[in-house]
Amino acid sequence: MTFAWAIVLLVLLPLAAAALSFAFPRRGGWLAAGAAVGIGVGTAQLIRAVLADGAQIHQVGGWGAPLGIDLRADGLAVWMLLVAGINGAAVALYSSRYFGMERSEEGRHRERYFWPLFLFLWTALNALFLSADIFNLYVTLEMLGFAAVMLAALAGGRDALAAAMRYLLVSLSASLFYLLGVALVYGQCGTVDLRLLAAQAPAQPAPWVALALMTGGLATKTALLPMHFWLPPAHASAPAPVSALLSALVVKGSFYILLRLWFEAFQVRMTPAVAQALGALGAAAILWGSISALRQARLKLLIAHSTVAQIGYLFLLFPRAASPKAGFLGWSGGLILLGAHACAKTAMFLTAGNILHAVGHDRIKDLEGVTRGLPVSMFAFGLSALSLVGLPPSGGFAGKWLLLSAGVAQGQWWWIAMVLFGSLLAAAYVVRVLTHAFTSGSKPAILNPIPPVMEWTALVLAIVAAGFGLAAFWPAELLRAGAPQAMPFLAGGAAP
Amino acid sequence: MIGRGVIGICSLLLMGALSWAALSLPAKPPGLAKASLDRLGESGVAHPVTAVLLNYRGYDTLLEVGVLLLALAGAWSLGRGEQPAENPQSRPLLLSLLRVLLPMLLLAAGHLLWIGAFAPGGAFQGGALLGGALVLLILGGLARRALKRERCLRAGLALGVLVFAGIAAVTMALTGGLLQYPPGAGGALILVIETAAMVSIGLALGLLYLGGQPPEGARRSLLATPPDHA
Amino acid sequence: MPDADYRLYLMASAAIFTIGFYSMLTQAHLLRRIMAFNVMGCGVFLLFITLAARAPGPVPDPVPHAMVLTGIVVSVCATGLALALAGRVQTVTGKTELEPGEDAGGRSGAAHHGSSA
Amino acid sequence: MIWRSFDWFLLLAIVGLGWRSLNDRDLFRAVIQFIAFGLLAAVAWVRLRAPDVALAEAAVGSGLTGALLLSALARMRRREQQAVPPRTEASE
Repeated sequence: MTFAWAIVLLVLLPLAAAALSFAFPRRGGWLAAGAAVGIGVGTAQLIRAVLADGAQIHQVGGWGAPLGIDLRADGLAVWMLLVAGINGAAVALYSSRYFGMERSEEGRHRERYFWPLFLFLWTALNALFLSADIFNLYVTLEMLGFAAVMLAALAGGRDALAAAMRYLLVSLSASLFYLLGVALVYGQCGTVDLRLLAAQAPAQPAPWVALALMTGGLATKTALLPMHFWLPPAHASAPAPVSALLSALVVKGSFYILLRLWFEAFQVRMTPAVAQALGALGAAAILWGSISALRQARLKLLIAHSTVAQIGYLFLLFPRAASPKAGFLGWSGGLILLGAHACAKTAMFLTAGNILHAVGHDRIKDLEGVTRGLPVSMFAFGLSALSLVGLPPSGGFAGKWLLLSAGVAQGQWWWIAMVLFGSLLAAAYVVRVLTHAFTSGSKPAILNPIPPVMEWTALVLAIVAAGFGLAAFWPAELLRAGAPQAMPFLAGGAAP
Repeated sequence: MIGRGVIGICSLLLMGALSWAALSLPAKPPGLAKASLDRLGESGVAHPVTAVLLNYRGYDTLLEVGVLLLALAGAWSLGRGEQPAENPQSRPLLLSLLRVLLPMLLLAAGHLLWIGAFAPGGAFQGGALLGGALVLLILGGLARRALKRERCLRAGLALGVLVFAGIAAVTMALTGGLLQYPPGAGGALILVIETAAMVSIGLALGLLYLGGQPPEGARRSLLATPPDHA
Repeated sequence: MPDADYRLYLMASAAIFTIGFYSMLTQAHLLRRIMAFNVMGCGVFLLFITLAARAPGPVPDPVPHAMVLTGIVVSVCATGLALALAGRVQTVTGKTELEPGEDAGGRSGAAHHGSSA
Repeated sequence: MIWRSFDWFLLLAIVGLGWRSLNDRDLFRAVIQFIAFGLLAAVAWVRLRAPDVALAEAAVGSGLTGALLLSALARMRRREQQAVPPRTEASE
């Protein structure tokens, strides 16, 4: 029963709030606040239920899979809901002031449309994390994609519109690849339910092609190298709170489906070769993303390229968790890294928004003296950089440490070198920003004052990211509590 | 930029893989045809596709009605669209056509909605006809006043999502299951949902034709494209 | 009406999807790329419907039919949205295609910030 | 035999129209071919015993999408003719 009401709070409430905020454009902020409170309560209840009783299932309409759609909350789903909830709430709080700063007709227009699009985005994320049905996941994926693209276009400039157009075309094509895979799976197995697919463990050729199509589509949406080209322009040219949502949450939606496919529905197909290939792409993304982040002249582009690199880290989860030895270390490490990256990236983009608004530009070499004008924001940037690089006691440190431990246990030294080298590169690009910002330049050229809420929201998230390593045992416990039966080696760490 | 040749070769490989996979599927697929017919009696409607859309997989449809509203909100977020230029020569023809076509379209939409319970048809097809009717009205220049009443349009557009989500929440309170209709009430609830959804679908599909928020009269928005009267 | 030769339909679905995909990558005009998306979608729908028709029993499987109906509505939403966005792109940049070099990201930052003061 | 050749004809026409609609030089003709493509797809759905989908495809996939494409094309042509100098900012 807890789960049933949590669904109402997590999906129906934000959906209704989105529709209402479209019907009553002036009430958007309040509706979002109400939805955020509801989502908070729902997530908290669900976490308690999963920790107490393990994974929860709800059969929509009472039909049950395969005929109906099943919703499911396990440790992984609840962890993703929590990450989305924290970042979503922070962005909502920040946006309550951000869009109001511009007192023009254009600014009002933006604010009016931000709220319904934002609420649709949140609905889509929550529905995506709860769904156990690959066709239902397609619908949530489309909702997520539309909302993300239109939020990215909200900035309205030349760059933003062109980037959003490209993002839309890429996203739509990728969705069709996924849907084609769903059709093949249905033709072979007669069901689209993740758990039933896991039980069937089909070995015919069609699911291989289906899996390849779906992985291609989802990896494109996650912006895994070499399909990352659309991400930096779209993420960098969007309004700051939107950039935060895109980098912190949207790319993780499709990543989550990849985890569900490879570690649950088609677990039998998870051969070492596949795991190593995905991991190798991740490693390449770390290198390419970090090096191009180093070469950026603008802060927002630097942060966007850093997202490409950090997505690479997430894909290191595949070779680490797929191994029967120490698989759970890699699994929890990757997912803790995901949460830490989300919080750190949101904090960074929000900080970048503050800088951009305060000094009117985000050219890194002209940031001298910014720290004097925006001490809270720059402190937040420094703390989130701590987590991005992976210094203790940050969440980034905990995640990387677990990934490294898994690598050590599996005797894969090459990957360990990769993680460490990536951290060095990350240190290089954040230090570049910090040295410029902390140099006491000629004048702290602050043009516009920043509302305190916008500075402190970024700081709180940065503190979460930076201090998260101290409580890293908790998400590990959560992930273990509700691990699906299809992932036995993840739950116990024993060989299957 | 990758050359056309490389893309062509990749496409041929893709086509080969797809054909191979599709042809390797079992000739008698293990689908849900039997299961959905066996339980049709419990669904409240007699047409299997409607049963899947609004009962077995009604949750998909709920989210999809949301996607429709989202698409329209997204299009409106880009600024105001344009009233299509009128062609004074074809206008009388269009108007006389409308006089015949419009009542027929509305009747057909209602008919499709009603027979959806036991025959091909339903909210989507009915909504598509409504959307078509709205496009014709816009083309004939007859929807100008209606398009100015933005508050009503917004309410009508949101109606489908709100009614659907509301009924989902009520079913939760009554039966403990999301979209699990109380025994015997399925048919009626589905008709209510479909009616509201049809109105919203029709409005959304018709208004997407404008390519943005309905054009404003005197007051010009900053985001509007320069008005061009032919 | 005798049953169709479903293998033909399966191969046609692969061909249609591929044609759409190829044109999505090779065409530059936004309108053509939006149509290419629709053609790709049609290929996917053809696969679903053929699978439904092959189901054993007197009537086709209604579940893929419902999925395709959902897919068609999502497609038309996507088309409307993409056309509106393409229109804005043309108004602002004066072009009906995307420049290949824009990814390099020479200019960035939310452009509207420049004007706020 | 008749049905078999009908299937061949239908599918070849669909594939051919799909290709032409995406590769025709003239955009207006391309859109018209796209609409025809959608209508033939609706015939294929009838042939595959999917009347619901055929109805939706004819009304939405071909009809409304076609109308959207045509109006978008008209708008694009008009903007091209006006040849407004490209504006750099959304604001004026």
